[in-house]
Order: sequence, then structure tokens, then C-alpha cells
Amino acid sequence: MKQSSGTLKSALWGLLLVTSLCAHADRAAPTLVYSWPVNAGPLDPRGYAPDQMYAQAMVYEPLVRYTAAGTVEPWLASSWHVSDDGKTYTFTLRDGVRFSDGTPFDAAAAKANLDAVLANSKRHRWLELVTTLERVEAPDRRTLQLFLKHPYYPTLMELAQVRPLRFGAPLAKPGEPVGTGPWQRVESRLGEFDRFTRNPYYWGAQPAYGEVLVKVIPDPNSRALALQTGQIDLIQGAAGEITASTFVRLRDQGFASALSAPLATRSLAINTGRGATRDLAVRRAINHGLNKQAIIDNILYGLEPRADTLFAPNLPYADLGLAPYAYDPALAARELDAAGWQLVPGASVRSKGGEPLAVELVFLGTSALQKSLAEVFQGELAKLGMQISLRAVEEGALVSRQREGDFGMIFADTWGAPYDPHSFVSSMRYPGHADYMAQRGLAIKDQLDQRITKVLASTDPQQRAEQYRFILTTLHEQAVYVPISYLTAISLRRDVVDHVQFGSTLFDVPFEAMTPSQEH
Amino acid sequence: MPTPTLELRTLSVASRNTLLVDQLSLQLHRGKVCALVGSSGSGKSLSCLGMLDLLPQGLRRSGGELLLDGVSLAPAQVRGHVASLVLQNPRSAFNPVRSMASHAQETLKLRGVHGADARQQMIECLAAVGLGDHQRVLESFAFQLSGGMLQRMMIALALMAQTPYLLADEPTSDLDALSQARFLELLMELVEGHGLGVLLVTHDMGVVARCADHVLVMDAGRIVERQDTQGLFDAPASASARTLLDAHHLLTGGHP
Amino acid sequence: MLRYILLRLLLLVPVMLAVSLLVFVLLHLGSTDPALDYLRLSHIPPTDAAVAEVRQALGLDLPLYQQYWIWLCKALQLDFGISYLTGRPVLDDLLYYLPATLQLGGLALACTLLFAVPLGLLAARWQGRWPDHAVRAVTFIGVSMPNFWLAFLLIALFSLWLGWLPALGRGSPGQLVMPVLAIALMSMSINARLLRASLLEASGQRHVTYARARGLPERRVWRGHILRNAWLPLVTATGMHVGELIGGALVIETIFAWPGVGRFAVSAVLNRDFPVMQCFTLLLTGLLMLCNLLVDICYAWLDPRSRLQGVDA
Amino acid sequence: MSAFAAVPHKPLRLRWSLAAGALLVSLLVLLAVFGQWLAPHDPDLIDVGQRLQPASMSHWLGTDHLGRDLLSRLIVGTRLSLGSVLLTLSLVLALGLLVGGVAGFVGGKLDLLLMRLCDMFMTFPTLVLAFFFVTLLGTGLTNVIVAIALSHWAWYARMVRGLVIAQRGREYLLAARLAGASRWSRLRQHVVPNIAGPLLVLATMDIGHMMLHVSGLSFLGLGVTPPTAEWGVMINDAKEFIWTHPQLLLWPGLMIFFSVMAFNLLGDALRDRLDPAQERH
Repeated sequence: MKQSSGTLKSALWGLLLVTSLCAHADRAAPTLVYSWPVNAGPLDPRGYAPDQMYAQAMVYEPLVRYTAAGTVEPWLASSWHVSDDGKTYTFTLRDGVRFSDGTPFDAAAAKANLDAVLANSKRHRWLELVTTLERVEAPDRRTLQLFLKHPYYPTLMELAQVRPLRFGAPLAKPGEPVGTGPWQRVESRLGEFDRFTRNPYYWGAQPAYGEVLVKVIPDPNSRALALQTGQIDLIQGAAGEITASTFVRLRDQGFASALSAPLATRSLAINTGRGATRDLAVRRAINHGLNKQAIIDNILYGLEPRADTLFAPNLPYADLGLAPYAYDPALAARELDAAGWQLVPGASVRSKGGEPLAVELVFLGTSALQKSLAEVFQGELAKLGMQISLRAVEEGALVSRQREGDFGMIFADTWGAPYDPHSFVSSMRYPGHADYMAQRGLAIKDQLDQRITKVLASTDPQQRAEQYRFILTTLHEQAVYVPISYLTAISLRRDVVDHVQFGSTLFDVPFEAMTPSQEH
Repeated sequence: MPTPTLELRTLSVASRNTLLVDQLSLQLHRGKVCALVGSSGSGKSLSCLGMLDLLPQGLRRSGGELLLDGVSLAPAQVRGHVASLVLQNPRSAFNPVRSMASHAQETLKLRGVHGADARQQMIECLAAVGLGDHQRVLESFAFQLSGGMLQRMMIALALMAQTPYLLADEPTSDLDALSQARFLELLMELVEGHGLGVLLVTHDMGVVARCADHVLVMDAGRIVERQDTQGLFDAPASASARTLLDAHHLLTGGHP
Repeated sequence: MLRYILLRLLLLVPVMLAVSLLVFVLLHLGSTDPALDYLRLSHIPPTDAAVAEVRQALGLDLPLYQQYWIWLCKALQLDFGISYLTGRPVLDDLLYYLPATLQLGGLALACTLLFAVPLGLLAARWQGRWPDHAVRAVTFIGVSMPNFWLAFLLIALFSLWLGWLPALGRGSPGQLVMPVLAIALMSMSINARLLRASLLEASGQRHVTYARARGLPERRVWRGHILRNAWLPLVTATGMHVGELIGGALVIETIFAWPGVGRFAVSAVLNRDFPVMQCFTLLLTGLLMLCNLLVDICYAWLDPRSRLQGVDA
Repeated sequence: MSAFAAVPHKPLRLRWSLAAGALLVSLLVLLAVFGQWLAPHDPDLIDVGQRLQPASMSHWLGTDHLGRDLLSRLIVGTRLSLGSVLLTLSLVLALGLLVGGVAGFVGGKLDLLLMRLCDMFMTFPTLVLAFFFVTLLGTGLTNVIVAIALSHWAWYARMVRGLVIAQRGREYLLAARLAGASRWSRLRQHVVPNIAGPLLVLATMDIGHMMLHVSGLSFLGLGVTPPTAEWGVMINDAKEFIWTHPQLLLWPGLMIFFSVMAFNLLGDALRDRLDPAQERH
């Protein structure tokens, strides 16, 4: 898709060369320059907005860390043992770990952090483990015991999450982040940047970079320009750091780029409890009627693999070999006819018993990507005789519509690793979710919720896999969702930085693994 | 030595296509009042302004050579140095945002008079025109003084400029009878006292009768009759002179 | 005069109070619930329990009048509450970002006067000839140009094609040029046209004719009489333009990634950050009322008529 | 009798600009009314394969990021932009006449109160006020229209009040009152026609201003809901492609620019013709 007039391209190259020459590369303690839309925030170990998760992941560490393969590896806990009844977890803490202020990390410090979570359980209750955790004991300096009210298999997964179950120095003053992680935040200037330097007491290998400077750049276009003009070295993440078209343009200009494995699913939730989408045939027709591959190739520039099921196969318990809904408009039309949605000659919209086949698609007005996708869906489904009316809303209204089920179809991505599939599935049981509202119209919704509760409490992996198969297969066959593509993190870097890898979750960026490249 | 004169030769004023003043010539003599009369719209005010080249936007001036005692002068040299102007509606003639003192200073500065003796001259001129309370008058603005006082202030400015000639464009038509009489009295004093040469533009034959030595009657941009005052009143030659006089007699019921 | 200024300053208080009450009520009756925005930004699923908990934490569950009363008491001690999203005191953030906007707005205002006055004078001085037509054409384009489109044209021209100026951010003077121009062009053109019209009107006045009749040189007639009167409408227009400049800053700051209070307010409004919106509108009202007072004082100083006849407030 | 006041005559320039303004505005109205039939392609037809094409015979101005024909969207966009502004104007005029009329006619305490309210609205910059109302009412074109109307009515109310008070003193109104004409008929027969002139001038001058706000708010993502073609939204969409396809940004901006200029041109000419004395920047 090379499309730019001659003078424009040469001007850009000129711009690039001039700026990269004068970019300073001081050799003393090399600095990696990254960017984020907002400041990192006070960085409380258990803090939510305004604390930014990428920064919390740099400073605070979990007992066990989530890996790309979907399992957990020992981290602050060198080993652990789960009791037979699945209700007691005993962790042996790694020795010689100290906080960035030099104080030791031991069972007492760990217990203090977890007790603080339990004390404020009202705020942290959204995480299932917090409601199931009874109490925490520290029998000796290197042993930590967690007692649960009932078995809860995703305990280790939820301990791996960025917040709230990570560990900060108990005596640290608020706003002074002190963690055991490879980095410590030394300076934060509002609206400008946050500066992280190496944690001198870090138990692991010291990072190659001496400093990570995170500039505050809210606008994706400005971020792309900052990379071009050498003001930043790296763009990485899955939170819409830059638009797909800009990524392709910069990649074509020679910036080293990479795409991560699928981390979450970009999908539409269909309301089974309201309007024409109550009818399974309509939902199946929608799944068959969308040419996902063409959309991905043109709107997403082929950056995200096509999604056929709600969860990517590489996620735990999700590799079920479900039959995808192939793009087959003819089949979709036949199914609609069979279900009684007739297209009266002369009319452009099908109807059944006087009710027009009209569905309201709600999307985020400020997201250019969702707007483009919505417009393409509208165009494609119109060919099937379906009238899709688009409703653009801003963030706050989108959430309230998801809560109240005030939508025909709505953009509702999954939460991504490490929440998928267990936390996401678990949340389906509670009203106030797009998923709960979408599934409300299913006859077997209650049975589904019971199965979800059972799967979370099951201790036997084989039985757990069986429950997941039922849940995911039902959701797939009832076509409650239209999975579009698997969200991947993108990475673009100037050739001053090497060994750039992706974090195993949506939120962390492994700066500690990156090294300044040798040539410069 | 012939009496000093300020002569205007063949002044014409035209807007885009109509001729408003056609080949007007006149002579002003020191110590004499020459009246320029005519019905409204006859172009007498335009001539007065045209003489000093003060025509508003959109009007073209042609001819109108000015000679002082036979010596040709440019209008800019005449304005403020040879001839001063007194306008009809005095309130709008003063800059609303500047005090009387600043108007006076401006005029005196032209003659290079500054500081204390400028102040002195201001006081003298104001006294000369009967504005005794000079402190208050000098500090006040146009909207704070009456029409009559403003009219006399204009005369004072003319005195300060020490110009031998004075063009007065309908100076009395806005004033009440009392301040009109006082103004004409002051004018006559200056004419006899300082030998001021005055061009008096008016449509009020009463004023002409009382002050004017010589009368020019205008109609549709041309002078139709030139006579001395007494002659005009006795035997008006032109039709427009007669109509003016009839109107005047009607108003005043008989001879002036 | 002093009494009049004191009266106007006293008037500020009831108006600010009325504005704060109006804004408070409008916000809370608004469409969506800020708790949802907080949960969204915290990546917490908005279950009913979570929403209730956040509403209680942010004090939104209290009855409206009580919330306003609490806000008012704290506001009187200059404590405008904590921002829902940044967790920092609202006033500190706003005052932190304000200088950037004032710098942009101030420069734009200076730029407006710097260009509008000579252009207006030029056009009026040579009315009808080529400078007049040139100025009228330029200002006419300026009045019709949308500022956000102009901003992109400037970026495309100066940073993309010519590469002279950095396209965004703040710090080096080069980064000031485009945003200021994008904001100022509109009000510069309006003021130039206004000055030209008021100059032409003033030069037609009778007192100017009389000034010339008194033999004053043309230069002094222009400076002492025409200009002195033509300033007045410009002063009132400039007062109004302070508001327009701030409106312009709102849009321009988002384009040029300028860390000003405008952009901060836009993000606060989109994320339903009530305390910030409340404080921002108050700050803006105060600023605008002070500007209007300043304008009135200038007007009274320049025009004795209004000063001595008692200014009609 | 001040014979030397500027002799009123119609300079050539004035007639020219009136004609040009009227011509451009009528062209816009034409585009707005017959938009669909004039547009070469269906403005909302998405053809993802034809994305970001340069100008070609089939697409004179090329295609946008979703493969829709840019020229058709510009033409159809006229309807929305013009329509929304005229709707806003009618709302603003209604509000202005109502409040201004009542304040002017009733006078006294009510007049004072209404005028203070106007002052408060007038101190706020119109765009900030509109922005504030949109976020309260929610996005969407109807809300944008209401928001802009709410932020512009004060100017009209202030002017109407002034004119009503000026008219009220006029003899013929007193005569009408003596003749027992009801207050309402007096307002309708005598006062309104005299207000129409200056109001028309203010309206035409203000249309340009409002159009800038409608497209401004759409540019900020708060205005028109897709996929309807509107110039402000098109600029917002094209923002992302400024580096590679600046023309996507150029054309909608030009359309806004020319339509605002057309109304300003007409407004200027009307102002000079109807009441030269009334100065409004």
C-alpha cells in the first residue's frame, strides 16, 4: 500500500536523518526513552487509577510470575505447596531479597501487604481470590501461608497479576514507591515524564540500562512523530499506542518492529435478551456475514490474527478445536430466510412479523479504530438486509450501556492474559457486565453460572477442563460473541535498543531484558 | 496700501457626477464681514469648507486658488495660520476625549508658544470671548459645556491662532436667541477691534442685516448676486435674494 | 473610580457562587456516573458492588445539597477537592497547567494586537488603495479560517514539508510559533477589521475636520484625534477576545500536545472528573470577569465621558 | 442640514460583494438540497479494497481511509453542515427574540435579571460553553445543535432588547397603543419588522461563526455520529493520515472555509446595505 507523493517521502527521510544524527547517546548509564499517555501516578502497590500498571509492574513483584506459555514460574516465592483440599497454599520465600530502600523482604513484610488487601477488601473484592482468602499467616521468616474459604484453582494466576497482590515496603510513605522490582521511580514531573533507575538491591540480574525515562505523550500521532524525530526510542504495548496505519508506515520506513502473540480478543458482544438478536439464527447470520479476514487486512493492516473463538487457543483450557463460523453470506442469508426474516421485494431491510431486522451497534466515539470497524460492519451486514444503526458514545457512556444491557451489539474485548480465561469467565456471573447482559437471554444462563462457580472451585484439572469445554462450547454455539481478531501488542524501536521482548501480559514491558545496541 | 484681502478664485466642488459648487470666487477684507447667504442645499457650507480644502470623503475639489494680498498660498498654509473656522454644531466640533486645555495647547503649540505664556494667552483669549471662569472651562470636556460656551471657545481658539481671517459656517443657527446675540456682539467687537476679516455663512437675513458689510447670494452652487447689505435689502436683484428677504420680513414683520 | 472597582470586585463573589451552583447541579444531573469512569480507568469490572463502593469513596452517594455544601465549605478555604482520576488536589494540577495556557493565550493576545493595529491602521490610512484591499483580503480569509484546520495546514507546511519547526510539545521557542498563530489568526483578523472600521468612522467625525481646520499637521491629527477615539471599540473587543483565545486554546492544545489547562480540562470533561470541571469553570469565570473589569477600567481611563458620567456597569 | 456628511453612494465594491456572497450561499444551498443526486458515488459505500486512492477518473478527489468517495462525502456533507447551522440559528433566534423581546418590552427588574443572565453567558467563550453543554447532554448532532444554541443566544437577546427599547420610544408605537392595539399585535406589526434588519445582519455574520463551532465540536469527536458525512468529522478521521495523505485533510477544511467565507461575505454586504452605522465585528 505504498501511497505517498515523491517530495513527501524524501522530506520525511530528510527529517529522520537530521534528527537521528543529533540524538545524543551518552555512554555513561544508557537511558531507554519510552512514552505513556499519562504520568505513572503515586505508584501505591495496591493503588488503582491514577496508578499505571506498566509502572507498577516495573517496581513491584508477585510471588509467582505469569509466563508466555500461560503457566506460572517461581519468583518472590522460590517454591510452593498446595494442600490436598486445595484450601491452603504454603509458599517458601526466595532468600536474600531486599526492597529498594535496603530493608529485607520476608514473610512478615509479605503478610503486611496481603493483610492490607484484606483490610480494604471492599475495593479489591472484584478479584475473586480476595473474597476467597480467609487469612494469611507467617509462621517463620521464609514461609507464607494463605488459607482459603473454599478451593479456588486460579489462586496462583491471580497472585501473578499486576495489582493488588504485589509487595511494597510496609513502612514506605505514600507516593514514595519502594518495591523489590528491578526498577525504582526517582522522579515524576506532571505532564512531562517519569524517571526510573536501577534498583541497587535487586535480587536478580541488573538490567543493561541504567535508566528508563518515560515521557508523557497523550496523542498517538504525536507519539509516532516523537519516535521519528528521535525524542523516544521505543513504542510498545497493546493499548493503542499508535494507530495501525502509522505502525505499518513506520515499519515500511525501516523501524525495527515486532508483533506479540495473541494477548486478548477483540470482540463484539451480542445482546441475546433484546431485539432481533434474541433469535439464534440472527446471531449466527451475523457471525457468517462478516468477512473478518478482509476487514483485518484493510482496517488492521493484517497486524492481528483472525479470531474464530472467544479465547485464543494459546490460553489455558481454550484449545478446544471449536468449529469457526466461516465467512459465508449465502449461508447467512439462507439461515435468515429459514428463520422467517423475509426480504420483501423493494425493501432493503428484512422483517419478521412486522419487526424490522434492526440492531443498534454501540461503539466508542473517540476510538478511530472502533469507528472504522463499526462503519464496515454496517456496510457488510446491510448487504444481508440487516439495518445496523451506529451509536457513538464516549468512555463513560459506553461502560454504563454495557452495565445496563442498553445495546444490540457492543464492542467488549476480553481482559487479556493473565485474566483470561478464568477471571473473565468468572465475571460473567455478575450483573453490571456486558457479558452477563449479553448472555442474559440464553435459556441455560443459570446453568452456565453454576458451571462457572463449579469450575473455579474444582481442584481436579481434568474435571476443570471438562467444565470449561461445556462453558466455551455453549457460548460459541449460541453465538453470543462475534470474535473479530486477537489483540496483539505492537513494538517499534529505533536501532539504538536491542533484545526487545514482549511482556507475558497486556500491561508489563520487560525493560530489564532490553540492552543498548552495540553499533552506536 | 490697498486693504489686505484674502481672495478665493474659481472654486468648484463636485461629487461623482453632480457639480455642487461652480466656479465660486470671493474676496475677504480685514475689518469687513462678508456674508454668504442662500437657501439650504445651495452649497454655501460646501464652499466654506472647500475654500480650506476640508471636504469630506468622496467629493472632488478643483480650482479654488487662494491669494493673500495677491500672493498665492496652498490651503494647508492658510488653515490655522491665515484663516480659522467656526462650525455650526459646536459640541461635535471638539474631540470628546480631550479637554479644552489640550485643544488650546495644541493650537498654541503651532505658533511655538509653550508653558507659562501659553497658559497666560489662554486666559487672555478666554477672557476676551467672555469665558471668565477659565480654570473650570479649560479642565472640562465638550460634553460638560453648553453650546454657547463651546461656540465662544472656538472663537477663543481662533484668537489664539491669531489668524487675520475667520470663516464662520452658520455659527448661530444652533444657539438660542440670547447666546446668538451675545455671539454676534463678540464677533463685531473682534472685527472692529482686531480688524478680523470674516466670511459669515448663514441663511438668517437678520444676522446679515446686523453684521454684514457685503453680501453674496448663492443658488444651486453659483453666486447670483453680489452687493453691499443696504443695497441688497433695498433692491434685491436676484430671485433667490428676494425669496430670502420675503421670508425674513414675514418672520420679523417689517424692516430690520 | 476606586469605589467603582471595589464594587465590581464585590460583584465577582455572587456571580462565582451562582456559576458554581449552576455547574454543580448540571454536572450531577448529567448523563453518566463518574464512578464508572474511575472503574474503567482502574481496569476494575464495574459490578454493582464495585460501583457502590467507589460512589461511597468519592462521596457521590450523599444527597446533592450536602455534596454542594461540603464542596463550598472546602472551596472557601481554597481546597477544591481531590481529582477523581489523578488523586491529586485539583487546584494544584490546574495551577500547574495554567502557565502553559496563559503563555499561549498571552502570546496570542500580544500577537493579535501586534498585527491587528498596524494592519487596521494601514487599511484605514490608504483606504481604497492596494494596501487596503490587501489587508481586507487577508483579514477576510483569517475570519473564515477554522483554527483546527489552520493548525494542520501549519504542521503540514512547516514541520512536515519544510521541516523548520517541531510539530508539537512545549519547551523551545520554535514550538510556540504554530500554536500561537493558529489561535491568534481569527481574533487578529476580527480586530484588524474592527480597527479599520472604527478608524474610518472616527476620521469622518467633525472634530477631525475642525482639527485640520486649526492647521494641525496630518500626523498629529491622526495620532491625537483619530486614533485616540478609534482605540475604544478595540479595547472592548480585545476584552471579549480573551474568552475566544481560551476557547481556541482548548482545541489547539490537543492538536499540538501543549500541556495546558485547556487540554487538561478536555480530558477531565471526557472522563467526568467533576472536581476538576467544577474548579476549571470557576477559574475560567474568575479570569474572564477580571478581564472584563480590566477592559472597563481601560475604557474609563481612555474615555472621560464614561468616567465622569458614571459608567453604566 | 449637514450638507457635508459623507454623501451616501454605493461603491462598486459593495454591490460586487453582495452578489458574490449571495451567489456562493445559493450554491451551498443548492449543494445541500440536491446533494445526493449530484454526488457521483454513494457517500457511505465502503469499499475497503479501494482505500486511500489518489485522485482518479472514477474518484475525482480520491477515496478516504474506508474507500468511500471523498467528493461525494464533501457534497453530501453540505446538507448536514448547512442544515445543522440553520437549525441552530432558528433555535438561537427564537431564544433571542423571546428573551430579548420580553426584557425589552417588560423592562424593570425582569429586564435587569435577564440582562445579567445574558452577561454571564456572554462572558464565557462560545466554544467552551458549547463544549461544556455537549458533555452534559452527551454527544450527537442534536446535542451539538442545542449546545451551540445555548452558547450563542445571549448576543441575540442583548441586541433584540436594545432594538425593542429603541422602538418602544417611537411615536408610532405610542400611537398604536393609544389606538388600543394589544401588546402582542404591537410587537408583531411594528416592532419585529424594524428588528428584522439588524438581526438578519447579525445572523448572517454569525452563521460562519456557528459553522466553525459545529465542525470544531465534531473535530473533537463530540459531534456527528458516523457514518454520516460531516466536514468536521472528516477532518478528525483524516488527522491520522496527515503524514501520508494530507489531501484527506485539505478538502473538508476548504469546504468549511469557503462556506464560512460565503456567509461572511453576504453578512458584510448586508450590514453595509441595511444599517451602515451598526458596527459589529
